[in-house]
Amino acid sequence: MDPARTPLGRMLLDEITPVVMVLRTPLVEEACGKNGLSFVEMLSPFCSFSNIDVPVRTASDQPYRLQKFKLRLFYSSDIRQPDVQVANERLKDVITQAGEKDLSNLSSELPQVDELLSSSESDIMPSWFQFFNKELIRTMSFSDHEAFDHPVACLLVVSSKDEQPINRFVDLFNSDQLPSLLNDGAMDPKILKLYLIVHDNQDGAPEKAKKFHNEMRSTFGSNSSQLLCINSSQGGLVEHLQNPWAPFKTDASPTQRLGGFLNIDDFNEIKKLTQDLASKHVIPYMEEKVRVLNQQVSATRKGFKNQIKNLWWRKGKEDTPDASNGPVYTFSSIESQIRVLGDYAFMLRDYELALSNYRLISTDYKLDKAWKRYAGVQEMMGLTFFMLDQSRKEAEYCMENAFNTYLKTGPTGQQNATRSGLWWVEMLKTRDQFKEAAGVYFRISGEEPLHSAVMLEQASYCYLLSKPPMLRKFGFHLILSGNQYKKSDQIKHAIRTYRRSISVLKGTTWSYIQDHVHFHIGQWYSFLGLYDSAVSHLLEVLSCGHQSKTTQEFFLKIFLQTVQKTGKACQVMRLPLPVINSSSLKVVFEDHRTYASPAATGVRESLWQSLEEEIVPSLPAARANWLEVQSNFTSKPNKNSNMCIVGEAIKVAIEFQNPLQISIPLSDVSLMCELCARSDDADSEANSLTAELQNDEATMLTTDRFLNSDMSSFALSNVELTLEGGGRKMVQLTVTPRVEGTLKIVGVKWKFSSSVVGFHNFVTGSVKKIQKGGKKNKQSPADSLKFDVVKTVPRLEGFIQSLPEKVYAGELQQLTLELNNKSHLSVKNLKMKISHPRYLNIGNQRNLNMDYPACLEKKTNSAEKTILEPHTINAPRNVFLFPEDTVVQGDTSFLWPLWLHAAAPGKVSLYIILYYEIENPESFMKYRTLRMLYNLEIFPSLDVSFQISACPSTLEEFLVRMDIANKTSTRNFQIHQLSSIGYQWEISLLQPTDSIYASPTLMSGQAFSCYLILKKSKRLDRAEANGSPVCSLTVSDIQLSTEGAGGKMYDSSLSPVKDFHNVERLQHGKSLEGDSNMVDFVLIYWPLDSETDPGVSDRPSLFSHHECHCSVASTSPISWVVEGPRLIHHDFSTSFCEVTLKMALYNSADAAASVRINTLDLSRNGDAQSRDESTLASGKQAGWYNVSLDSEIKVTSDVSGIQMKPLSSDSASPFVWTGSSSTKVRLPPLSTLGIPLQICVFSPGTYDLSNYILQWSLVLPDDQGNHGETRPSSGTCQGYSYFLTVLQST
Amino acid sequence: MQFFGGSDISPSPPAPTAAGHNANVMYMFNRNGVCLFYREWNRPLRTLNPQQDHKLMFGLLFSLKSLTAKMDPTSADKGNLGVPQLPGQGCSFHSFRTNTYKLSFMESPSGIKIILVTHPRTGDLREALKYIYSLYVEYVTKNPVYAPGSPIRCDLFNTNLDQYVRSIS
Amino acid sequence: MATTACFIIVSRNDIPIYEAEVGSAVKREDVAHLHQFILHAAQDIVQDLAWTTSAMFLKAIDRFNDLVVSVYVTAGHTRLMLLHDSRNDDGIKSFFQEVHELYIKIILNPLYLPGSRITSSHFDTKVRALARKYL
Amino acid sequence: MSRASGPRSGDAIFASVERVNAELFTLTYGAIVRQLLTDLEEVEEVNKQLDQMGYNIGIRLIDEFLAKSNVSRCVDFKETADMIAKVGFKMFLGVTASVTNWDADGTCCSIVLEDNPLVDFVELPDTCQGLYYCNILSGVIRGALEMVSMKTEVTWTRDMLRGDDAFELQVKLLKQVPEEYPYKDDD
Amino acid sequence: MGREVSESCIDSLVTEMVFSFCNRFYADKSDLAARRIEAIGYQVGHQLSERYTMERPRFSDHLEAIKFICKDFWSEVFKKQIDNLKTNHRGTFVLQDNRFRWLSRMSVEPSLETGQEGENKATEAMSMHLYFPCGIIRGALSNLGIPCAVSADISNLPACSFVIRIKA
Repeated sequence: MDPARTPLGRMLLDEITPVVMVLRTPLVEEACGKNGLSFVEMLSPFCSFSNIDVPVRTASDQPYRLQKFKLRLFYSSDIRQPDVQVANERLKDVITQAGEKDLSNLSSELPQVDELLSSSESDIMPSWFQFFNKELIRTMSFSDHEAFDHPVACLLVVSSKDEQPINRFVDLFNSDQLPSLLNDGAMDPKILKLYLIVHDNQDGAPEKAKKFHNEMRSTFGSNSSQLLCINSSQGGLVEHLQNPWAPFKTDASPTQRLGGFLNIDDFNEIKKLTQDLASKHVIPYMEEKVRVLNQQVSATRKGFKNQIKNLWWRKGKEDTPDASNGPVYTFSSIESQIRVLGDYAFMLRDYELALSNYRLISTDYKLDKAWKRYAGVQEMMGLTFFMLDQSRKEAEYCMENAFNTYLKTGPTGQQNATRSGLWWVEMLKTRDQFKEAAGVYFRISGEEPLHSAVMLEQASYCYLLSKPPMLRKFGFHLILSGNQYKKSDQIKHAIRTYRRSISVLKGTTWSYIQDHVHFHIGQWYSFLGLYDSAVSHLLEVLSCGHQSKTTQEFFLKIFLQTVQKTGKACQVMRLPLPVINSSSLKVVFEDHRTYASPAATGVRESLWQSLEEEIVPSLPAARANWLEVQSNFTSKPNKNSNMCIVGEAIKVAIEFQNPLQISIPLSDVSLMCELCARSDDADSEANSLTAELQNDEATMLTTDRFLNSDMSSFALSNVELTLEGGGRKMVQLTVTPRVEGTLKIVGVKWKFSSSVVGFHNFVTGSVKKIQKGGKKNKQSPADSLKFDVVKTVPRLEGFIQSLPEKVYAGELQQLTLELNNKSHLSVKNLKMKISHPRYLNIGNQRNLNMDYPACLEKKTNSAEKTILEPHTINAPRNVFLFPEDTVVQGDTSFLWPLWLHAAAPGKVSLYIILYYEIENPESFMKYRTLRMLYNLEIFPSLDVSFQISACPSTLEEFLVRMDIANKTSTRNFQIHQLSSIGYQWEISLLQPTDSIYASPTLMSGQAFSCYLILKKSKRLDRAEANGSPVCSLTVSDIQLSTEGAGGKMYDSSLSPVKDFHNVERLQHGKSLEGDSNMVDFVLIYWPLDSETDPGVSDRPSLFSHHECHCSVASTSPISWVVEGPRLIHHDFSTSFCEVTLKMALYNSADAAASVRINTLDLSRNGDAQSRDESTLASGKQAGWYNVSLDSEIKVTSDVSGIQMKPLSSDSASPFVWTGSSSTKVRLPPLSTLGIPLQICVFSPGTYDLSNYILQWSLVLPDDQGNHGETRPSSGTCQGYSYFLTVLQST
Repeated sequence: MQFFGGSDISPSPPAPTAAGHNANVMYMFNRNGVCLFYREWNRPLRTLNPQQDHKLMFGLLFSLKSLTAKMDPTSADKGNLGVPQLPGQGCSFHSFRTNTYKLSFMESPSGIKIILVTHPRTGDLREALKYIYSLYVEYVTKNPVYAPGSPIRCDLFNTNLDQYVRSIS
Repeated sequence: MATTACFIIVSRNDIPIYEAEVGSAVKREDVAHLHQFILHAAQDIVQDLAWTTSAMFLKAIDRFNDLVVSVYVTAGHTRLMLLHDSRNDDGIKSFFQEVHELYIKIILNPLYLPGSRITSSHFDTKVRALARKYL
Repeated sequence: MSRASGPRSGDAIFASVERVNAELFTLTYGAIVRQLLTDLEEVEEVNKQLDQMGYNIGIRLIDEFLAKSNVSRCVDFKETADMIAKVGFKMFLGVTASVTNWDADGTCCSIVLEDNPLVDFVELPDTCQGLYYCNILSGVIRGALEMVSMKTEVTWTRDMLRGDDAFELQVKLLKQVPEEYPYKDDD
Repeated sequence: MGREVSESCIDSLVTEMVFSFCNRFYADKSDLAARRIEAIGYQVGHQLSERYTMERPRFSDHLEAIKFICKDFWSEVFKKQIDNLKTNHRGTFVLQDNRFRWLSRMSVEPSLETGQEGENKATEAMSMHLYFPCGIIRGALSNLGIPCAVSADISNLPACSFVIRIKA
């Protein structure tokens, strides 16, 4: 497009135009003053011509016509560099005014990015930028290093009222009020002069003026003298529709009427005057001047010779006074003339000529290091290129060059730089190089805050306008300028820029940026007293975990101060402090299920349900905590909401989280609820009304109301807490409905540092659903926060009295379950289930009021065995039904005994479920359950183990080795008694008690072991006789210590010992009716010293250890003994000696066995035999030899001396088995059989009758073959050694 | 065989001597006795409905296995007759022959049983069965849309099987 | 070593997922936001360049006063941005390359969800070590 | 059954089978774990599901293992456990595992992995404490063993992701289930 | 790192994943299952592409990226390249793999008695296995800054062609 039409073009045509200096007498001003105008002002509107149409010839006689043209009129007094201070003041005012204007829309809505982008440059940019820039440029005018501001002509004006106007004209010019430019020789004092006489028609007819005019013509030449008559209109009431002067009156007050006395004739006069001022004088003069100068220049400088000369000459003069702006050039100097030539040409639009001359001169200045002038020329070159609209590169290069060079030349240069910068920017803008333009703006921003603020802001808009828009840069520069505005306390502008920047910075996660912006806006707002806006912004920076502690404190301080300034207690939706962890939301309420302790609520619902299965008629599917997945809502009256009871609190746990490092105080933490009462309720409409209000502040209203009004339909708990830095706390809140209806928990509210109230809506912070096992739950969080409040029903509270947390293993304690019924209704049909009957068992009413452990003592203090009736040994029912008639009346409490047995060391948690039914039929719920949870830690006390081995000497007798170790570190135990429980088994001591061990007590860490004998009780035979399989357990006790309990014995066949014993048996998997080879042991003991470690119960109690299913069966089910004489006197002289022996076989297997006895010949059994024996000894019956020895030692002691000799001398002394050499017998299960044996002895001596073999095999029924039993089904045994001594009878 | 990616697991099938169909029927059972697969190439006589047929076949194998195990003179531990065994436990038969047909049998430790009924004159098919097993692994267990334990419906398996069985002598 | 060096990893959707002041200068609160501003603004430049060149290491793409912004853009358009006042480009380059490798390890951690903050302390220490080594 | 061609070594098989880039495998598994974590929020549940998936995989994988390793009988638990460690891990994951800590009656042992492709690049965030990242492996072993009629219980005793020096799986033989005759003897 | 595992590992893992999501977690809600599976693939692709582009310069245009997927990426993952790449030059690309590994063993019986709904179930089951690779491709591309939609077509097994539509 035509450069002249571009903004820059217009600017240039406006600014770079010939200057006319005006000299006038006061009377002239007076005349004009009548119109409220100065002389210059009066003329100015008529000095710019849209189509003046003057023919001009270029230096090279190319004709062309000027259309647009403009003259700039200045009083001589104004033709000098304006004072920077003043200029800046003016600029400042401009900005401040603009700021005031903006104040209105400060509180308006933030502009959005997209609308910024859509809107055009003009309406993005504040309007006053243009004006500001123009003013800025003006402040650089009339510099001496460039010529376009130098007056081209001088207009001398005299009023017709002056005396001898002619002389006035002369001394007007001669008076020393000429501008410095003319005086100090910067420009040619010989200047084109024009003479004007002004006549005020108010002073009468213009004859006198005409006369003067003629005189002037004669003196100054005809065509350079003019006459102007003004104020032709009488009364000065002329109205001007569009007032031409307005733009030129900076300080125009609208009331004052301008040009009141000027009528249309005056207008035309003035127009004519200026018209031929321009066309007849100024332009021709300049044209002429250009021609003349051009000739001179070409004479001296064009052509090769001249250039060389010029060059050489400049090299010659090395004396450069100051580097900054080189030598002083007088108007007569060729350089000045070239510059003038260039500028004139430029003003006459002869750009080629201008350019060539600028080129010429710029090199000179460069060589002369006249930097300021050089820069000036470069600047003009750039503009010329632009106007020629050719080689943009060149243009920009020149501008940049000019810019940088100016910067090199000190402070004044700075300003010039700014001007050229502005022109440069315009140039770039017209070429849509906004990015670069922004860069230039940035460079001219400079030091002075206000100035740079404006420049930076303009830069930012350039980024916005660049394609594609560079929003982040936009934001950044807005911030930068905002800072500068703040520095030059233009706070309103600062806020404006910052707020704009938000539009692009909004939603970034660049935390520091966010904080910076919001914090400062907030601060500034509060500075302006707009506290609400301030708070709203400060809120954004509250949760700044990433900032340093000090910053956090600072932010917080400012925030709270601002809040105080607002005066009112401000309520904030979504207050970011503290952070509320919505996913942690956990609602616990009690419908038909109630909880004895908070611990109990923590347990998974599924676990409770599994326990409840047998108790509860039909398992309803309400849920204790809505995060759990549930599918079937069948038995619910209202599908999508839960149930709670009037007067029973709903507990809500929610996690508060403190993102800061500083601790924050919270108070009045409570729930926000809506309760819509049933219509038949008293204050229904009030509540239903609240229920309708859905939006936030509505809820905060209602909640407030409910908090204060004590007759509200529900009660809320109120919590205070302090969150440590970075801390998180679960907060327990409750709401207790007081009337029936539907209750909705809306959210939570809290007061932050007792000044700010924050709200959080649960539904808004809804957590996403878990999806387990493909099951989708149909409930939204909102539903799960809705409750049907139903009429009150009785609720039992229960606990176990004095249940210890820590006990020692084996301890047996009596406890009491206490149930309290707070309501007035009574409940019935109590049922109860305990998860671990092994540890906790239910007693019966009887032993509630008997003293323990005395009640367990046996009546008769004898060790005789008792028999357990079969029915007592069946498994303990896992659901305990309280007696039919048990009813817990209202407001009463109910006791029931429990037994605790610390069965095994370790931690165990006991779940107890109590079921009860409500005793009025129309109650909404038929039943409720009470869930209790207790955790128990059990320390090891005594470690007991039993080892059973068959005893060879007698059948059906076993040796029991009992090892006891005291595992505790502190406690000593008194071993009291041992009971065996099993089919027909009977325990007894090997020796009398006192001889077993020194003391019957066991110090901590001490261990000991002893042997006992276990034998079949005789009653077996009878049982066998009548063929019925044995099915009754017998208990036999032995007292291990005479001390303590007054030698009393405890009866293991009484509950609770019996019950726990049964559980123990079950615990080990096997059925209660185990086979008869199993025997159980119960060891009863108690702690000796009453000194106890803390936490552990010290109530009088027994300890019992149960060892179950000790198998008496040895590896082979077949056992036998050879019975017969040990010592025989026989007279061998008469005959050999026949000895008959009896072998008693016992089959301990539950299957019939066939046994074959092979007697071997003595000759054939050699050392191999004995080796077998030894292996036999070491292998099978380990640990029984020594015992059997000392049990037999009395018998054989006296003869041992003799008997060994013959053995050692000749082991081959002959004896033979007589009778059948091998017998086969069939043994029915669990039976004994006697087999006669016979040997013949031929000589006295001691014989070992162990040379026989038993081969046995069990006859297994097929179905048991695959049991994978460890016991073999067949085997072979060596005979035991049996020593027979035969002596020669005398 | 590209499908095995150069893996030499599967024994290359014995070269077909006489072209033509020696195979009559093939069964495949899993450890639970489910008939995963039944395919017949040549079975003129059909008396029973499939269920009974499969059941009978499985029963035959089952008892035969336990019998053979029972009669095993070498092994020390005799499972009682009819007492179920672990797959691969004790001894195991791999084929028997009647005057009209030959039944070859293999069982993987995972309890997959492959039964191939062929012309009585066909030779030792143990390797062949192994190969069929590897076909099963490749085209059935590795078929993403095959649900373990369900009857096999994979034509890739069928085609490869047919092609191979045709080559059995 | 650079006196000022602010290192930020920016995910494709312009979210800073890792920030560290790795310069030798003592960390000052009041410049933290300035650094962020500069780097944040610099992304406008990166955006232009990213699709025009295929080079990963774009050195000194933007400056503010005496601070220079160098960027390393991965194929996934994750931007490793460094604001620095030192001038050793190849040092910076190799710093970027090694951090990139560390970053990939992070990315490959299945439990790290892309675009979320990098919290691994191991990563942090490694990065700072590299900074000491190269910057 | 003929044991002419005895079991083949894991390395031999691994050399012969088709192999793929381990990263694909590792990352796929990782992605699955993460998806589960997001879907079923509770770590316990994730462990369970991973184990279940592993079990299903084991059921499928066992046959390939048997076919390729040419193992013809898995009756002895000791033997089988060895197989799995020496051959199984090698032929599938390309890593060797060792069997240790046999208990007295040979029904319980540990499979130890020094190297485990599943956990390359994995770092457990604090939110996932209690997660057994490799739980799928235990499932696979359980499933595979069940297919050779060994009911087992497999639990992690060491886990590198939790700072241990190796991965250790404890395999406990509960019982060996013989094959039952599936049909009712109605006729 | 040239680490490798047996192909059966990834095969069975993918198989089981699809099975679990379709039949266990999201039984009867196949759309949800599909979304999850796709998401898993997306993450994998996302990571892998980041990994495999480690030492290569950024792609300056879409086609380059797609080519990368067809060549380097595919052969890293499947040890072969895409066999055929077509595009309409308006943001749609068709990648064809003549023998897509993960489907090479997939087969159902052109069943006699299962009937129509059986057929549908089979095809649905098959299509479920396509979400994973589709997700991988989408993840890889979007990590390279190319948001797109990916679908697959298995009208003629074992060939499989993936259609990529790049979001403008």
